[in-house]
Amino acid sequence: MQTKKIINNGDDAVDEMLDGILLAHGDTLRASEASGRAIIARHGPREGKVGLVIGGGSGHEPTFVGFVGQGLADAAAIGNVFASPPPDPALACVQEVSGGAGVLFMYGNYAGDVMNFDMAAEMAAMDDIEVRTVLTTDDVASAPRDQAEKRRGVAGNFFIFKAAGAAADEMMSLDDVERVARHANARTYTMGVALSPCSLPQTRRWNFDLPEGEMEIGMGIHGEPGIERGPIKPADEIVDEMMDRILDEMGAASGDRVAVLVNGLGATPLMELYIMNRRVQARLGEAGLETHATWVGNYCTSLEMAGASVTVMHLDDELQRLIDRPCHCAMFRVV
Amino acid sequence: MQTKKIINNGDDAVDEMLDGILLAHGDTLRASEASGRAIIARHGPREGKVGLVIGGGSGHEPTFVGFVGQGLADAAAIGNVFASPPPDPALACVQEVSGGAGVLFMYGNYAGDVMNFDMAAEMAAMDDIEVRTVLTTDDVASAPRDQAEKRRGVAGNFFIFKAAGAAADEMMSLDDVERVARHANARTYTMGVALSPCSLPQTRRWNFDLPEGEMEIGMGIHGEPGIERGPIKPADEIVDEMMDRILDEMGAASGDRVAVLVNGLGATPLMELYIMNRRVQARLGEAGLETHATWVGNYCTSLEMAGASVTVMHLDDELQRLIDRPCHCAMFRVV
Amino acid sequence: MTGDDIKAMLLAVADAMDAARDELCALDGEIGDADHGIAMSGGFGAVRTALSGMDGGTPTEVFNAAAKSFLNAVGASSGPLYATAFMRAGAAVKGSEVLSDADAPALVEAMAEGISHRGKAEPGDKTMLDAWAPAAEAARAAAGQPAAEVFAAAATAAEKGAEATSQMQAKLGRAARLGARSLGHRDPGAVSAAMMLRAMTAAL
Amino acid sequence: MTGDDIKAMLLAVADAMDAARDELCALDGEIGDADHGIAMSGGFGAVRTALSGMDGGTPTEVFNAAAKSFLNAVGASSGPLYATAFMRAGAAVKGSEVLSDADAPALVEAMAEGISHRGKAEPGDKTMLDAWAPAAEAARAAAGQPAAEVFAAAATAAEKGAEATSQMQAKLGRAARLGARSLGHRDPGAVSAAMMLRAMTAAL
Ligand SMILES: Nc1ncnc2c1ncn2[C@@H]1O[C@H](COP(=O)(O)OP(=O)(O)O)[C@@H](O)[C@H]1O
Ligand SMILES: Nc1ncnc2c1ncn2[C@@H]1O[C@H](COP(=O)(O)OP(=O)(O)O)[C@@H](O)[C@H]1O
Ligand SMILES: [Mg+2]
Ligand SMILES: [Mg+2]
Ligand SMILES: [Mg+2]
Ligand SMILES: [Mg+2]
Repeated sequence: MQTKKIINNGDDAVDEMLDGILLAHGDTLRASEASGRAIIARHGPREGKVGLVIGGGSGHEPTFVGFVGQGLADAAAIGNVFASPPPDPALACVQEVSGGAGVLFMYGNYAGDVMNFDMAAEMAAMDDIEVRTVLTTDDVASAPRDQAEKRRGVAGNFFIFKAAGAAADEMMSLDDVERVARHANARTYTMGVALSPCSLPQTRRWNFDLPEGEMEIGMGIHGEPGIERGPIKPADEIVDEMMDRILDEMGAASGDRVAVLVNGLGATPLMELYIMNRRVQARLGEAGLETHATWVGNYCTSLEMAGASVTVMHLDDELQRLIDRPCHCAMFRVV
Repeated sequence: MQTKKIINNGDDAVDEMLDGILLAHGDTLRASEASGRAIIARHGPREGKVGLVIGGGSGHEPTFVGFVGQGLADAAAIGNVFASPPPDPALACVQEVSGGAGVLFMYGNYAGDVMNFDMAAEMAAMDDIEVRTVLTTDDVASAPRDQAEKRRGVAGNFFIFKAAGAAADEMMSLDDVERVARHANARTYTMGVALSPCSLPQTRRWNFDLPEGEMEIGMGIHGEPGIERGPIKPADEIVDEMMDRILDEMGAASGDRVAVLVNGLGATPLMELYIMNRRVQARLGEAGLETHATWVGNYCTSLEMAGASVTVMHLDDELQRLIDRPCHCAMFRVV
Repeated sequence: MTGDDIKAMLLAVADAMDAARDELCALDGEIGDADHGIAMSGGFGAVRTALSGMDGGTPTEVFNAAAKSFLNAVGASSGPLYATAFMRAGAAVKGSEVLSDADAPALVEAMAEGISHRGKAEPGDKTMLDAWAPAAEAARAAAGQPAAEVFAAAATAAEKGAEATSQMQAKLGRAARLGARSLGHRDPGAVSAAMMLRAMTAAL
Repeated sequence: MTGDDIKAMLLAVADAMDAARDELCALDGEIGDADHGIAMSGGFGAVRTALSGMDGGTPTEVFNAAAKSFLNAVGASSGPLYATAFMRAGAAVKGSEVLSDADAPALVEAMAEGISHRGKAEPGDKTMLDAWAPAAEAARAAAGQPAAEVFAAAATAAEKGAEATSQMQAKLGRAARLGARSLGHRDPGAVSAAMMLRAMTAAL
């Protein structure tokens, strides 16, 4: 039996979604003429500004397309579900947003994305556009600390893109935007938990098996296996496991400030996310940390997967300023 | 076997959620000292302004608490999951937001809510605060047209509250805010479809049965049975059934303007909502209607139910102005 | 019946509602929103807490305390309905420290009236009133008999009334939009009403 | 082998990938993200469309058209890997209108090199290279034999290589973080590589 989805032909899902997005948000977004999978901010790119291009597979909405807009990303290259976009839309993004000051590619650290975006960067170099790349690697569960560069990029993208987008919006140089992006990535920590699987529009079968009563801590946003599977625990215990790890990695001093994202994977109600936030804040408070800002909601999803992640960004003055800077995207605003 | 939820004790879920909400959004929201279930906008209520109090059962977040803030509702009375709040928090809301110009209660048309809010209104009258009530009845599937006053209030709340909140923010009189609220309600039409059931935190059992491969058109946001159950259809066919009914009820003339909400019930990914929006806009276009504004996302949920609803508000100049007016709520902003 | 006897009756109801919680949720799931057991057991849990913390008290004071605690814990449909029922019962025996057998029918009738007043349901609408109205009638008919007989007659009538709701089409409450689809299902509020009267009877 | 023969081989692969779509998705679901069958059948579907619209063409032109259409339809990991493989194969036989048996090993070796160059995998990392590297070796060893024999040897070696991936711990790709949990599962990319070579062989 097929999983339940409100779609037409599964092969058309991504393109029909983009149609629906452009119809809803035509005031802030448009498609590139060179590629319907290159979505450009109407009010972002400009002369002399570093262009920020993000992207990756579909199925994580509002990541990536929802974070395109003034003050955040200038464009997103959109792949098939859970599949990196090919080089062409990424190249189209570069050409649309290049303001003469260089372009930064930012995306999660996955083999397919690296190969495709690298090919696009090589093609852009032939057009004499300098493209640099910063990979996000915030998923602390996905590799040990001494191999942090192998980690996956997950919901922390939100903070890392936001900081880099604000830096570009401040008209920083490519060197500085790249420095900010690397710095933001290094100070962003995410842990996730999955409760139920997702299914692809084209197969409509469950991507993996997560039996009744069980959860998996550390599972990736495409269902990549995590670090521990076992019976579902109370919310506070789940959050404690996440926060123990995050606080340990972060090594913050009492009095330091953080930004928090409690993110739903798709099928988990806001009620549960806010119950998690209650414990997150208690743990941060116990550690003497000050929460500067909190976001709670579905920011980086895995189709209809149930579960959630907690991201903490360890702020400093510069990151705080950049996180606070207004931005106007179709699916996210800071005012 | 229990359904999977990230909660602690089910009986504490609502209060722990509110703790988490206040921790995340303390700059815009606070709890009344008289009742922890009365959530007040920090920047909304003021002298001479009609106070707008909304409310109802929990489990529909961001409805109701997420729509409290400057320019929208001044307070929300929060009940247990799927249960009207008792009179006390509603009365506390009235006392906190009364600016001398009267208070308007707005909530969905459910027997329990009516009884509890009416009791609160009677108590407020003893304090010499005039409270009037406008019930929302936007769910066109829930009663035939000649009994429109018996219909349930569902996702259309979003538009109806928004219009009334903007009217109060414009410092309209109680008479006028009430008129606007009734007018907004009369011009707002919602149809929903459910794909899978939800479960209450206290029982952790599925609330109803919706077999593999089946959907139910017209199901209510607490799982109240709808008008037609059958095999899942393609997105375009589902939307067509909804839009046929909505367009028929609305009776708009070519050239009229509308606002659109494509709302997820909790477990349905944005991808599917945008695919629906594509068809919604096509149907509106065929009918010669102009879409002034579109919102897509989870605005009125039913815990982890999968499904979606489409709401169309038939605008006129006044409603358009009110819908466009800026508001600043914890979980919703217009800028 | 002293205030303490009324307390004992209400505490017995609290235990009965805890035991029936899942059954009532399941009944409500068929035609409503699956939470009636939560409302009843949660509401009477709050009554239990309030009455446990209460030293002495007249029957009227006990009913008023029950009304208030039930309402504030529950809201929903049951909250105002039972809060009004208890306040009416308290008002019906106002001034008495100890109730006689002759007060028993008045208590049941007052509760039924409170529910009818608050909910504005008609008999046959498929609500808890379809248990409470026949219960009141049976209690009235049993006037003159010992209180235990009066309550027993009311409970039996309520059980029959609750049973009969499965032949009714809902006109009020969440099930109202079901039309013919509500046939064949008992109304959860009517079923819990019968359980309540049966538990009260047993506690006498 | 003319350009049309190459087309026939690639169209046979497209049919094979359609047939294996669900199996490859299921394999990918065990250690990856369950979409490898979609990528391969979608990618070769695009190749089919591109080649069907192509009139004539040299082997190099056919390979280049396949590379471009596969890449643009798919992205993912498979896209750049096979696009590079096809471009290398096209480059290896550049200038020839008709390929001889002696060109067959060069084709397989070029594809393996392309995959190795693009993916930077080492043998034993549990990727499609663990099918392509032994395939290239077997093709080289079969040099001098008819093209059909060369491809058959490559396919057999790739099948063995794919089988052997179940004993490997993943070092690259989505499965890389699985460590020992990837043991016992074949790599989906290696399995589809073997199917590809087998379909090519059958089409010759
Ligand atoms: N207007 C009414 N009059 C009398 N009883 C009512 C009325 N509306 C609802 N009820 C009763 O309330 C019961 C449902 O109670 P409950 O599930 O606790 O509340 P809710 O409907 O708010 O979820 C119904 O089974 C019915 O017996
Ligand atoms: N660096 C690499 N070198 C060679 N093959 C790789 C590499 N990374 C991944 N692969 C292959 O790609 C396959 C997965 O392809 P696919 O599922 O289509 O893409 P994705 O991993 O992006 O979902 C793996 O099974 C593996 O064989
Ligand atoms: Mg993939
Ligand atoms: Mg309820
Ligand atoms: Mg109920
Ligand atoms: Mg894959």
